[in-house]
Amino acid sequence: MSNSLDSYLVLSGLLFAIGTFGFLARRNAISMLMSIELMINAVNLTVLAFGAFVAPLRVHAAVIALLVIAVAAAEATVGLAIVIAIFRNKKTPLVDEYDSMRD
Amino acid sequence: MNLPILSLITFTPLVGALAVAALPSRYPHLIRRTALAFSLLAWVMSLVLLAAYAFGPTGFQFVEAHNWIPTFGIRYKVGIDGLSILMVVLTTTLSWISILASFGPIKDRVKGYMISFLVLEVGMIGVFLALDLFLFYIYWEIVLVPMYLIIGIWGGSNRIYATMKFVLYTLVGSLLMLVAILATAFAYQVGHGGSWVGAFDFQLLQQFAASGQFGDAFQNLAFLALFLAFAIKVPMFPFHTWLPDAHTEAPTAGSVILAGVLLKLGAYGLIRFAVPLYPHAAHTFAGPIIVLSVIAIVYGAIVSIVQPDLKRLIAYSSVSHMGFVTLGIFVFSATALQGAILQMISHGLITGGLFLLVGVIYERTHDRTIAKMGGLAATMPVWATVFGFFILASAGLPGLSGFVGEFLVFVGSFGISPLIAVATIIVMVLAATYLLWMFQRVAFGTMSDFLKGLGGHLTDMTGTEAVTLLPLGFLIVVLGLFPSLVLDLLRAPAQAFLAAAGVAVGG
Amino acid sequence: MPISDSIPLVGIRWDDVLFVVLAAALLGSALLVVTLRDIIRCGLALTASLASLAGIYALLGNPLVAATQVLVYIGAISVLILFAIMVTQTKNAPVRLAFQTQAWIAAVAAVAIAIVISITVLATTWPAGGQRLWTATTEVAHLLFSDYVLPFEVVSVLLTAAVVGGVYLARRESGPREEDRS
Amino acid sequence: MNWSDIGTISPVVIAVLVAAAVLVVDMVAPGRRDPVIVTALGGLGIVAVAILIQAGRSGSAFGGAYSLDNLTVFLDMLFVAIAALTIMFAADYLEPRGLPIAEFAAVLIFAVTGAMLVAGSTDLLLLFVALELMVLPGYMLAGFARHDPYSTEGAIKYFLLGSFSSAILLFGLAYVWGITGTTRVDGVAAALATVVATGKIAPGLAMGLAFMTTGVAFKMAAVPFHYWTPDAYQGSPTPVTAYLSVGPKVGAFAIALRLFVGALGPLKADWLPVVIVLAALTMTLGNLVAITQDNVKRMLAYSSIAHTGYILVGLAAYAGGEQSGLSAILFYGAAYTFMNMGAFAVVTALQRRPGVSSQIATFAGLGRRDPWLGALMALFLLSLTGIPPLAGFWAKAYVILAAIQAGGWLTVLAVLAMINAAAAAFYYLRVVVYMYMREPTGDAAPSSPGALFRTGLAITGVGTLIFGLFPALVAAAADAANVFHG
Amino acid sequence: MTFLIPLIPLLPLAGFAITGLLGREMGKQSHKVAVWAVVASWLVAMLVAFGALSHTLGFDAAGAGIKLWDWIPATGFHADMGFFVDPLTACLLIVVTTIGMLVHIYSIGYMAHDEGKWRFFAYLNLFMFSMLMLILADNFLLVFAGWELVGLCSYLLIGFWFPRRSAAEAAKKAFLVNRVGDMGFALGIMAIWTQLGTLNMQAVFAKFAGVPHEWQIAIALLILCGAIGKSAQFPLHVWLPDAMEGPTPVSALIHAATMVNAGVYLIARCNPIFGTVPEVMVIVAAIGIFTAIMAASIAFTQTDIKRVLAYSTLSQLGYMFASLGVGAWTAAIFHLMSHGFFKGLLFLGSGSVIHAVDGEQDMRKMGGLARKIPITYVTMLIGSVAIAGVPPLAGFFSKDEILGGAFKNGFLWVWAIGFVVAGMTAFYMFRLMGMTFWGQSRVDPEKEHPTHESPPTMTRPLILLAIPAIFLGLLIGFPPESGLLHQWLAPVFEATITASGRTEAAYSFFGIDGVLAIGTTALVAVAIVMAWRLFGVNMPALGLHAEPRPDRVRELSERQGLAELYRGSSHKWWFDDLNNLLFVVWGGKLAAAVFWFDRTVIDGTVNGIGTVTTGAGMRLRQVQTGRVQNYALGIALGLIAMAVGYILIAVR
Repeated sequence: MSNSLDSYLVLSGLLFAIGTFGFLARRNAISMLMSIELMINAVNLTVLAFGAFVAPLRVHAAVIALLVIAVAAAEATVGLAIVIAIFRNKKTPLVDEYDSMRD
Repeated sequence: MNLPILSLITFTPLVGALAVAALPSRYPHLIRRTALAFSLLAWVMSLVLLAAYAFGPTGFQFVEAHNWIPTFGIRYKVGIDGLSILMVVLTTTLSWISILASFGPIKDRVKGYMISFLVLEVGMIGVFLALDLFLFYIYWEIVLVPMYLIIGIWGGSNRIYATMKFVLYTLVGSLLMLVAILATAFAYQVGHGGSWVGAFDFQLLQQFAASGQFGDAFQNLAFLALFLAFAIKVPMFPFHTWLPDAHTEAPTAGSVILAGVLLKLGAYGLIRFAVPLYPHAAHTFAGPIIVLSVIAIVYGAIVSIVQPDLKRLIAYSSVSHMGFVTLGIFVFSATALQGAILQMISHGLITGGLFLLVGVIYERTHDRTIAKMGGLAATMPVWATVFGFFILASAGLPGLSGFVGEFLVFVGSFGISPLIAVATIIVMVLAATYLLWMFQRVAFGTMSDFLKGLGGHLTDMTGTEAVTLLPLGFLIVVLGLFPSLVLDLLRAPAQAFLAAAGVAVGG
Repeated sequence: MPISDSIPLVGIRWDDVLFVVLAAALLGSALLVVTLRDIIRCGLALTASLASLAGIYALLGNPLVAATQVLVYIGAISVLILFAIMVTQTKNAPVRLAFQTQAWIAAVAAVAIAIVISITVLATTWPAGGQRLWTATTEVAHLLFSDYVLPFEVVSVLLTAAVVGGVYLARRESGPREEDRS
Repeated sequence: MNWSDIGTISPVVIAVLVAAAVLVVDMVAPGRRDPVIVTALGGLGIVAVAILIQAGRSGSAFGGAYSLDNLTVFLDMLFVAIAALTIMFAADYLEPRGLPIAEFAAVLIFAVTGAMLVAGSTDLLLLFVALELMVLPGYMLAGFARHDPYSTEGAIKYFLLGSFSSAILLFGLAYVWGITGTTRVDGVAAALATVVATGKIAPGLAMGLAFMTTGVAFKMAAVPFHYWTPDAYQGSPTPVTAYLSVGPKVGAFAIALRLFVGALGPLKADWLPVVIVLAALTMTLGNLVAITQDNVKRMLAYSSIAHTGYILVGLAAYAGGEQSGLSAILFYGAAYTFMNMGAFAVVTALQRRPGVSSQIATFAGLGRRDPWLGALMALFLLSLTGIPPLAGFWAKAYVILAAIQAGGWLTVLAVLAMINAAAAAFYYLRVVVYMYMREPTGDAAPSSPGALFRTGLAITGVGTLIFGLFPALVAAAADAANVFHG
Repeated sequence: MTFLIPLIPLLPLAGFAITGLLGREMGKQSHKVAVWAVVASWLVAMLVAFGALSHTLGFDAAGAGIKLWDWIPATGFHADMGFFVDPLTACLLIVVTTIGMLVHIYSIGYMAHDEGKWRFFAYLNLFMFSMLMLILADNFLLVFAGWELVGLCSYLLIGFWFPRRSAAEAAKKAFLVNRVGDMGFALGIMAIWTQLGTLNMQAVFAKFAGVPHEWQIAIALLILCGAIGKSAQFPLHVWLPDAMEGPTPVSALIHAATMVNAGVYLIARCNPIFGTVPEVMVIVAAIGIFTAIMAASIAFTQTDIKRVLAYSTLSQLGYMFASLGVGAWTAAIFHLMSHGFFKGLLFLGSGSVIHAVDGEQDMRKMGGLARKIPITYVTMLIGSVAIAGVPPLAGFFSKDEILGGAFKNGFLWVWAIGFVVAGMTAFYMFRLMGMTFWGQSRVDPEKEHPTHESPPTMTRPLILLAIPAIFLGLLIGFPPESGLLHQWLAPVFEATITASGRTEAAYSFFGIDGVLAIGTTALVAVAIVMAWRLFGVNMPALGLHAEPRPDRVRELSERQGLAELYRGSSHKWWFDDLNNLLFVVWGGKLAAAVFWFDRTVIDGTVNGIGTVTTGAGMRLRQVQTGRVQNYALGIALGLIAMAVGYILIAVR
């Protein structure tokens, strides 16, 4: 099982789906941010799984994963800054209450 | 003569517009006169052109061609034949008349108005001169904007609805036409080994079409697109409902140009482009189009009878009168086609005059409701007489221009199928009904309470107003008695049209 | 003395056991992240799932990434998130629903995505060997600074930009509070 | 990495340095406006020069990760112009609101650097990273008026959905990479060509394609992935909206060119139907909803969705076998940049004084109150409508022509596009109606913008006109750029 | 001398132009130009007519023409601007210019006090121009032009007193009903062109035999249609009585003596056409004779003096049509001429009467006027005797030729009805005379006192017209069927008559013709006496005196069997009501319905598209809830759809 690419890919798929669910279902901005982190990690899992099983991709996978982690960090920084900024304005972290612009 | 006279005529009003734009808006009189001067200049030049035009030979004269967008073979190419020169002269004539007629009524934002009008003139002249399909399209769209502004800014109370309807309706048609034009050029390009050279050139395209190289299915689609665009502009039943609204709300001069020239753009497009480029499709759809034209003629007249508003009545009568034009085009008879073109001109003169006359009344009463009028023949005898004259011209009285055009269409279509003439001849009575009844209610009888309430403001026509109407009346009589002036010019275009249209039926 | 590859009695490979345990931990804690009511616990669950993932990375023969995962994610991002949670917690706010009204549809959509991914993964024949490969750190470093030097530099610019903007946005400052009606 | 590589990406390097210089200048002279603007615009000027020096050359750097070709030059110039115009429009807007120009300019230039990298990247990983560099600053710019609830609300929506879509895109990229075994665009294309040659494509690849398409469609704001657009556009400070409506959009199409045309080109038969459906949905929904809007910013947001639809027609035309579809995309991007930024600039001018809304009523009587501003707005709106001889008309004509040349379903799409364009006239002209056909209401007198702003307005106006009168100028460049390294 | 022909219409046209443009400034003299123009025209016309009838001055038996210019030279269509004069034209010229001139002179007095006198004379001149163009035209299209123009003048003149609502209504009605007929005429012209390729009359007649028979019938019917409209034959007769709203000289000139004859003229002119289609000739005869008796029956009971004359005109025109229909071409023209003079006389006389009683037109408020306006009385008496058909006045000869022609050409039913109508004519004319001139005065006391004879400008034309009313028959109609007129018109009708296979039997006073003439005369005498007995007579010179007996009239009108007829007659057989119902009520409803269709269905569709579009936009914008999670869900669903789509594409 642990030597099959399929199982890792399915695992990452499940993680991605869980992240998606969290993103769709949670109300709190930070919860949604965490869900996105789960999804990005699912991608990294996919990348590393490919790297571990497809010889030519071996080293590339690690590089990609590292860069993705860095991008995720940057994304998280920006996201949290925005969350803090809007919290100052709206006094609530619940994203579904940010609906002053609609239609 | 290498003078680019066509371009000069086209861009004289543009120079005028720039000149007006440069004038400070606190001198409205100066602006008005400048605009008039440039429109008169364009008019004089168009008359010179008419004088220089060689009668007789087929083909285009004074052709100018310059590369514009070589990538696609799009060129600035203009030229005239008997049809276009008439339309250009009609345009320049009505333009200065309209500008002059606006001197009094337009008091607000004169500068913008005059710029709009001059740009409008550029577009209209350009449409009639363009021999490159793309150029034609561009002028076609240029016409739209100033008219949109003229109705929307200087129009009546419901002007925004009317102008939006006008623009949207026209745009739907013209954008589909753009698709068709591009497709046509592409078909030409494919037929010429992928070279774009000449792909938008009307003359080359027509040769291409004449050699039967546009497929039938393609022709049908392209023709329908062009037809829709032109039919909306004409406007043909059932695409006509923008017209009453636009006419009712437009300022007087706007209505004059709308009826006098803009409606002709559609008919011109049908004659110049739609039929010669897609002859097979034109024959395929001729039957339904004739039926629509007949419906338009009778329907427009019937609806006119019950109109409560002077302008609306004239607008619906335009639907009826323009029905003759489309009918005359699609029966494919030289007689009917000449009649149709004559009808285009005479409708421009007559309806233009009628709108000017309604404008005279509107200036004084600020109302156009027929029911509120009455007895004007007693208070404004000169106006009533002139109004009566134009009404009779509109009713197709022999000896005036309207009669010749309509009769030629009648005779031409009678030769194709007597049924058409029989179905439409009733309009002789219907037209007289709505026109005379309207005239009776407005001019005859005793003065209405509404008019009495206005007191002594009902002065008869002023000198300026008379000057605007005089040339129209003169031309109506002259063309009624000596239609050969126009018919001689039209012989060659009519032959060319039939030759182009005849391809699909084997000559 | 090397430990045998598989569990002696059952015959299941140790790797597989480890994988199953880590996968279960990963999915379980991920589920907790998206379902727990208390957002602080969510944050802790996230840390747990990221840690499990680091284990899987190690299992996949990528200790460098696993280490980075621990350092960057658990060390930095999670802490950042927990910090943000602290900042944005409203003490006096009543207990509110953690889930949107559309949670059920979201669940269906997520399941659908999971099914789509799983089916396509299983239906695809991958050009893959059946053996996990080990990745040496030096190779990674070499590649990173040759073929991938440009993305690497770009990421650094990205981080700079994020810091510049992030600091500006999150900075507490008594500026004019002009509300624009947009 | 060697000096020639640095030379090849010199515009990008210079751009980063300019961003840094802006921050340094602000540190040296805190809160001063003019030095920052001079630095930023001057720096962008240098970047432009650097780009122009490269014009006509081609080559690649960093082992094929970055490629310099006509497309790169064309798009880079466009991005620099966007950045410069945005700064010109922003200065007058930010100042009365007490928002710092330095951070704004720096973040903006970072974003544009990302966009420029996107334009030149021929490596999937670089493409993703560059994309993030392009959009992340965008999120921050959207929330730049950080005390304004609308601005921050728009920003968080933009950010959350943007990150979501980035994750989706990344997931797709991972699969394509896993299947093709390379991140280089040409390598991917070569691998996919063999896949196509051998027959069916694997389900895994199809899924990767789906995720990637979704991600890119989101960045373009194609329906049904457009949801972020209206809210982010409406909430953002208006100069930012101007930037967002063109910068990331053109960037997204740059991705489409590099990724779909370059890397996924061999699969174009597979993604063609998807693009057709997206294009049809996008322009129709964008226009239909735009018709109902009373807020000009929001209306222009929906209209930008519709324009995405038109541009997608060009992409579809390419996939349908017509190379000129790509020129059409580029021409459209350039024309759209000028007319749309111009339109937003007029909105910005009106909103220069804080507290002025972008409701359509604000425009009432503008033609009389400020004839020049009104005339310019009318020009931009007519161009957006597609009235000749303005830039927007040629843009549409190019796209339609390409679609017609491709034939088949694309002809239908062309017709649909034109019907849409007619419907769009309704809402564009509605603004003209307010400007010229209604009397002003309230006190919404525009405060006359500064010289810099007026220069920007003049550039957009002249651009809209020149592109319209002499489309061949841009068309030639677009044609040159339609064949690129990929 | 053919170059003089254009002068005949152009002189009045010039008069119209001058009077129309400057008339208002000319004030009291505004009639001068107009009158002199017509007088000059009359002189030229007489010269031309003399030439044409005597085949001198450049005219030959077939006539002569002059072409002015190519009027409509289109490809595939051609019409000239040209004139042609032959004996038939000449006869019409005599009637039209003479009566026209006299009416002009008469109008000087009649309109002396009207503010719009200049306008009136301008219109009259325009009418003269139009009418002359109609009869002089050498091609059908030009005839049609004149045809329409006289309709226009009729419109203008009927509506001359436009503030009167009834005048305006009547004017419109006249124009519209005429146009109904004109539609047919226009179609006929088109048919002629498509069948023959020319509109020149002589050319058409020469080639007409070659046209397929069904087209011959169609063309004849269509021309007949036009003639019916202009000559107010059933069923298009409804406009003529209403046309009496116009000033009386107009009634005399247009609606009795000239314009209404245009239909008769047209059919006579087209005798080569009608001669080839006997089946249409029967229709002509039937319409004519039916109109004759119907109109006469209505004239019995009308009380408005001008309306009686109007119905009388209808009736007499019916005679002419009947005459044409039975092939008595010359007789029709003969009656046209004689009727033109005596009916003109009667109308002008009635105008004089009305003038005398200050505008009163109701005969029940007249009576005993013979003494007060003697010249009018005498001249009108002459007219009445002439129209009644008392020998040897003009009406006797012309009417007798018609009846004789009908009888001898085998149209016994036409003769029988015509015979009855002759009696009816005499009766209603003497009813008119009795009610107006004899018996006791019933004039309003207020108007009684100033009653006086009209000025000489009015009475002199009466006298001048009375002369032909008396002598015309003897002059050109005697001996019957070989008189001067027959000699004149022989070249015009000979060919047709020969082709029809009939030779006009020589008139035999002591044969059948004499019997018919005596029979008719006897009937007329009886009818006159009946009228005297009922409505009175007072002719001391002849020793005739009888008091009117209104009670007897009332009793007769209420008698069983007659009451219904009386009611029908006095309601003009309900034609106006029928027209009102058909065209005003139902036609109005139709137009309103079509307009409703235009607004709701066609424009409704257009606006509906707009509404649907906006509605769709409104629906779609609700997708934008403002909540990020909803958006994300949308993206996720889109993603799933996209994935499914791609997978489907991949496995297809």
